[in-house]
Amino acid sequence: MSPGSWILLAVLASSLLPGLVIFAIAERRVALRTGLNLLGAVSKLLLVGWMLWGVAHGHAFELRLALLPGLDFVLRAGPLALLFVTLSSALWLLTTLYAIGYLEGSPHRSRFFGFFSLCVTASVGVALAGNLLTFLLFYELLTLSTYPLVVHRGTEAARRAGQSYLAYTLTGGALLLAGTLWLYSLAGTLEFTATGFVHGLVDDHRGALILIFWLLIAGVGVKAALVPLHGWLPQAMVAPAPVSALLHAVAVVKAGAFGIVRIVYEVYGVELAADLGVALPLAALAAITILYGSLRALYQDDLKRRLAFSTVSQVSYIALGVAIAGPIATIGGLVHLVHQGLMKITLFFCAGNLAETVHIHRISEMDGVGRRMPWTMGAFTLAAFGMIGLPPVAGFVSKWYLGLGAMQAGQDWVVLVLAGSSLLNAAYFLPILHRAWFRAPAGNGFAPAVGGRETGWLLLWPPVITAAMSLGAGLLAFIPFSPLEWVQFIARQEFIGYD
Amino acid sequence: MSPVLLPDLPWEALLILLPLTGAAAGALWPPAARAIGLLTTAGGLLLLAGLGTAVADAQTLRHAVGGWGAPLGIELRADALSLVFLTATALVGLGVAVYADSYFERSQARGFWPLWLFLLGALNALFLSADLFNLYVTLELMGLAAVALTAFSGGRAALSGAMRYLLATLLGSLVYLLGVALLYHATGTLDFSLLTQRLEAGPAARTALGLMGAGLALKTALFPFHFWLPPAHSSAPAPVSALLSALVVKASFYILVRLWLELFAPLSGLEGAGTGEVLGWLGMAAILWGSWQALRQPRVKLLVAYSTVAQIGYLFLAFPLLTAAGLPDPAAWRAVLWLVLAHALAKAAMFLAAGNLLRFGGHDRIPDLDCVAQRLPLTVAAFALAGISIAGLPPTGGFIGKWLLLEAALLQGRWDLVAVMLLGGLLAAGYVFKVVGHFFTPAAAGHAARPVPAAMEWTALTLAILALLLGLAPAWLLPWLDLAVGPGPAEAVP
Amino acid sequence: MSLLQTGIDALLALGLVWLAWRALACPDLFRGIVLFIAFGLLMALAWVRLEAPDVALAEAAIGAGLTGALLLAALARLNRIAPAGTRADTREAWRNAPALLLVLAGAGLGLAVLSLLPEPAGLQAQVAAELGRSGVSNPVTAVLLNFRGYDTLLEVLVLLLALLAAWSLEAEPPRREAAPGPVLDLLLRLLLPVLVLAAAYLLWAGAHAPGGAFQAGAVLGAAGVLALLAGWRLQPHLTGLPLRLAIVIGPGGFLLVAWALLLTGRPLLEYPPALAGALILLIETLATLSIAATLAVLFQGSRPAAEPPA
Amino acid sequence: MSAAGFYALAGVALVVLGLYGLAVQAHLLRKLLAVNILGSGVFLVLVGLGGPADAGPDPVPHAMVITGIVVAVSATALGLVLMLKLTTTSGRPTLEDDAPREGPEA
Amino acid sequence: MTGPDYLAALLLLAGALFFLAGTLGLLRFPDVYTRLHALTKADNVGLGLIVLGLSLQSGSWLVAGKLILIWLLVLLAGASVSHLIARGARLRGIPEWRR
Repeated sequence: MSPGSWILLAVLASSLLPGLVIFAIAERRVALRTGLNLLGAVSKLLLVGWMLWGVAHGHAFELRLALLPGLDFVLRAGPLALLFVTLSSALWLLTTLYAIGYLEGSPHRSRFFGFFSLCVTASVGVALAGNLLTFLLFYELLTLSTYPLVVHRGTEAARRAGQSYLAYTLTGGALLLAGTLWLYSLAGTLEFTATGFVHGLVDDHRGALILIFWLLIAGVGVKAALVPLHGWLPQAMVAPAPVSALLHAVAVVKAGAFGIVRIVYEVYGVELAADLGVALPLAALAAITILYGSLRALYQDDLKRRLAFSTVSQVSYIALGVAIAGPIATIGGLVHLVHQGLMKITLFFCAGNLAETVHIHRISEMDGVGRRMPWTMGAFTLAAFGMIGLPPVAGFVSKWYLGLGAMQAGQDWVVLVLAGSSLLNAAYFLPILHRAWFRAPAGNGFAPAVGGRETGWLLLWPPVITAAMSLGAGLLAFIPFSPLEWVQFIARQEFIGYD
Repeated sequence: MSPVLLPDLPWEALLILLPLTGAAAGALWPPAARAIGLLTTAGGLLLLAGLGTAVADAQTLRHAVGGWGAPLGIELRADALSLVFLTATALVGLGVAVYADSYFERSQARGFWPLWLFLLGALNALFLSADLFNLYVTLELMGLAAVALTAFSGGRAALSGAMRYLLATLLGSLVYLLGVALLYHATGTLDFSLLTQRLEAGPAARTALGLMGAGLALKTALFPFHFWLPPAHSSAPAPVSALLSALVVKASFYILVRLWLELFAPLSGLEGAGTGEVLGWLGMAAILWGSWQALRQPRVKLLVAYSTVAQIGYLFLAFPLLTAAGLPDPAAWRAVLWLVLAHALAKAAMFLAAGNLLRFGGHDRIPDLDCVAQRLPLTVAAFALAGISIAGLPPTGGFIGKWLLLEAALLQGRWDLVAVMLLGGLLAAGYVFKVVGHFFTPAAAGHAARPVPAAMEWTALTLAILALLLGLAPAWLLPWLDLAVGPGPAEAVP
Repeated sequence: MSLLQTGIDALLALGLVWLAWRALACPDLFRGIVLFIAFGLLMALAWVRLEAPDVALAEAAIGAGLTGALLLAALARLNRIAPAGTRADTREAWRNAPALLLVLAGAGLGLAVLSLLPEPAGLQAQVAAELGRSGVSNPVTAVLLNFRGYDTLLEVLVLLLALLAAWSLEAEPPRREAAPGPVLDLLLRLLLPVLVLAAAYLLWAGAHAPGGAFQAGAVLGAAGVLALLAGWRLQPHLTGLPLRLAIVIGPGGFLLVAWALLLTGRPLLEYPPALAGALILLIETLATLSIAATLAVLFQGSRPAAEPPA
Repeated sequence: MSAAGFYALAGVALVVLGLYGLAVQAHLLRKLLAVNILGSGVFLVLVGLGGPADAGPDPVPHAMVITGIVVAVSATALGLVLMLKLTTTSGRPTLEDDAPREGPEA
Repeated sequence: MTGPDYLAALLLLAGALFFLAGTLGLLRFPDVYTRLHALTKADNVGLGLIVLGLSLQSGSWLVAGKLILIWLLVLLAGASVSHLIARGARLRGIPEWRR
């Protein structure tokens, strides 16, 4: 174990240990719990920053522990892993702040924050996993640690949502397990490598490899909410807003999308995936998901459900970018991992603020709410513009690279999908903005603001910050350590010869 | 191991004598039964450590009881395989003993301790015996102790379950004994190693295999012989249910494994493969049927009991897996031993947790579990963690066991086994989370809650955490299992 | 072997099967039990014919005698608890399904048995060779108490366990039955010394002739059963520790011997040759006491009154 | 066939009878009788198979059968107590069907 | 065969005859009391004759003494048990058989 490898454990421990301790903390000891949470989140961010610096300068962090004969528990911090880790850690800090504000005075907060921390630990583990077994371990851990958050409210609806969540994700996990084992029995290794590790098998086991590919994709596709595996996501909306943020932006959906990236690039390799004829169907599936999700979103009146279907649609941009299998499209897909996270978390924070402050859950109730909560709706508007793909917000950058990459790879139809999706995005976001800003409030108006603020600081600042970050990621896309720059750094490693 | 630390004691003999003597002493002087019970159970763990170091040194320890040696006398044998089962016994036993100390009221406890020590002594004796008839006696001692413990609470369901269990266990032992009779007269010995040398394929060996296999399968509650298990295991007092599910069914399975690995599978011309195939099919049926039934149960303890039926099925999946040479596949057996350990710890934890729920709410109806997640957090954690291990989800011992078994099945191209295991895992997750989901929801009517002593919550959680830790330590533990199933017995036959 | 003897054996074997069938099939439960006792006595005869006199004694005393007494006592209690429950015409629903299967299985089993008959293997030679070092001259006692003494240790523990289990259940409160009159009492007074003497003889003879602790214990236990039938009860001050001591002393003494031998550095239950005879006699004596006490208490069916208050 | 053979085969027949009784009879006392008859059958096979060999009877099966008889009487005693207690609580000396147990505990 | 042998054979046969008669009575007599009556004949006289015959054959006073002891015990037990059965039957109100 190299000395630098301890940092990998430390990154995991920075959320795992506070989480475990928080379970044991009495409900009323708010200050201690908050302190621990923030200490963990900040120290994780610092550790991640250190690793970013190191990886950018050519360092490799790797931790290897013997688990099974011939199979190790491997954590490795490469550029791709760090992309997801950074996203998760940064958004965890913000989500934690938000959750502290959101859940103020509500019961069972120790349980909530404990699982919240476990959940982030698992998603960081998913990101850092150096082989498919380690990935699988954290992937399932993520499922298990999210479940208590989904059922947190303890209502019958929450219980059903939890059952449905597990039914989908555990079935996905079983498929992933089957694929992983099958692959292991053929290849004898599960180590992620930059250009995939299954080349040698293609002559003898072509059919098996194709089947395994779809097993693995189905496994991660459940979390990535690929149609038709997306059913759990809208149901899970019964959970509190911070949990939705976590599901959609920080951990779960992202882990699925990230899994697709890992499988296509580092298990199979893009060339092999194209050669096996699996890339195009995956792209098509992603395209279908994009359009289907947008269409369904159009017809939702429940704000969170509309956002959920929007996620179904948006996350598949990542899969699409990956499946197109060209370097530029890859950049578009990967950078959308970050951009979508920033924008979608903003939207959920805002939806949570509306629900928490003025008890608005439906779009039809949103008339004139922009006047009551200008900052919140401002952030919402910015993020919605990003989702539609208007420049200069981050979403534009993703779509631009996706379209460019598709054309470069000779897949012009993708541009049509992108255009159609953008139109649909506009069609389901613009009416919301119209209602919020340009219509008069119905009836008696909204509950008055307390103390001159539209809502609590802890509820207000996180969406504002993430909205600013979405804008920044678009405006400053070309400064060092911006998401785009980092993704190009990754692409240089995945595609030899690209610069 | 260094003789300085541990003197060279007859660990096997002590492991058997200590609990049995404790039982007799507890029967003689009931007021001291509790102290004797706790001390001897804990002492067993120390003795096991001694035995472990000795086995690590010598691989196989033999102890000729009475100094005669086989075939005239009885021999005790301790090797890695027996150690696996003894370890499960000692760990679960200690946990359950601590739990039972709080569970039973004072007057009841006096009756409990001698019976428990009888069970412990019988289990230890069984895992250490190398003599077929001696195994019969230990089986009976164990069976009667288990029946007595099942009926201990005296309720109608418990009595009925115990009666059914008694008849099943007696039938199983007698059928086993009939097989022993055939083997004895075919070979003139009862000792395992001598039998390995002398037994030849033929109608007697085949019939003996069938009889012993059937008798032990009945005692192990392999589908379709499982009919007695759910009523007995669900109606017994919680600590007893834990012992029954975690240890007692494993004891007859242990004998079956010994017989299979050392006697019958290596016997060429016995069509061992056919028998293995049948056992494998029954195992698969057990997984699907048991899981499905568990999913349908309205009460926690019944659900957990049916889960045992299903989990026993996994243990039988190794029988059809053979190496290229037609011998038992060590990789598969290693996985099964792992599952034995994982299941023992997790299932004990689940039953203890179920006992806490039962005490807390006065019932264990699943839809009426009233917000226990916040009132009994440790119990809920224990149940959930153990359940995750039972369902074979990472990062638990159950996952590692399932991974190893899946790997072995895949390498042999047994997709049927793989599919059943995956499906069984999903069903298991289904029934575990069916319960866990209700931990968070409030029930329709309020119940008068009864406090649960901390020791009862912590023992359940400790066992569950052990099941979890098992998932983190495979690299450390696997060599032991390799020693237990490795090339040893199968290839020792000339 | 003469034709006559073959005929007797064949008749006996058939008689066993017939009695077993009748015991299971006859509609009256009481009659079934009586037939079962007769079956046990016939079994004892079969053991004699198989040159197993020790087993014959054990079968007659325990298998037929005490088991029969236990069954009859249970039936009598059952009559009190649920008078309608003694009808035996209740049957499981699937009454005829397994019959054919069982017959087939039995045929297969019979064939396997026949295949072994020509040259069965055994341990006669080894037992004979080591008999001189065993401390006794009756080979069955040598096997039971020395060569396979460990089995016997577990076995007396099984008996103790059964009693503890029965006690933990407390089937019903003890009730005083009507005294059976002076004749039984007189018989008992005459018979008791004879029975004790017979038990002592069996115990002593076990070392060199058929007999031993189990047979002796059963005879002594039968004396206890008779006494219970005659309405005799233990004095209250004897039902606590003294009774428990009588019950535990057999297995307990055996265990203590095992510990003592282990402490002298010997393997489990290895007797020093010089002491083997004496140790076996000691163990058997204690076991006889406990077996007798246990069987008698089991017959009574409930814990004797006057337990020390919890 | 030797005399011992008769007894061994009679033992097999007793085993079959015992199994049949155990399966078919519902009354628990009958079931216990059946178990005892089954046991006697096993014991007969155990000794009968040894047969009267030239070296005299084999004492080891004899010892095993004595052990078995004691175990059988212990088990029978426990079984009888259980039966009585069960009858006291349920009113019937039989095992209930599985059906009621599936439902929630009354 | 010598004289005592013939005598012994005669005694044994006579004993067997008593047993046969007793068994017949047990099977054919109409009620419990009459059956008991038949049984005791077989037990007491039949067994006595057989014991006598066997004692003649044994050729040892010790064995003969043991045999006679057995007879005495059976006499004692048989009488007591018959009494108990009859008493039990009376207590239960089983009526005597009348033609």
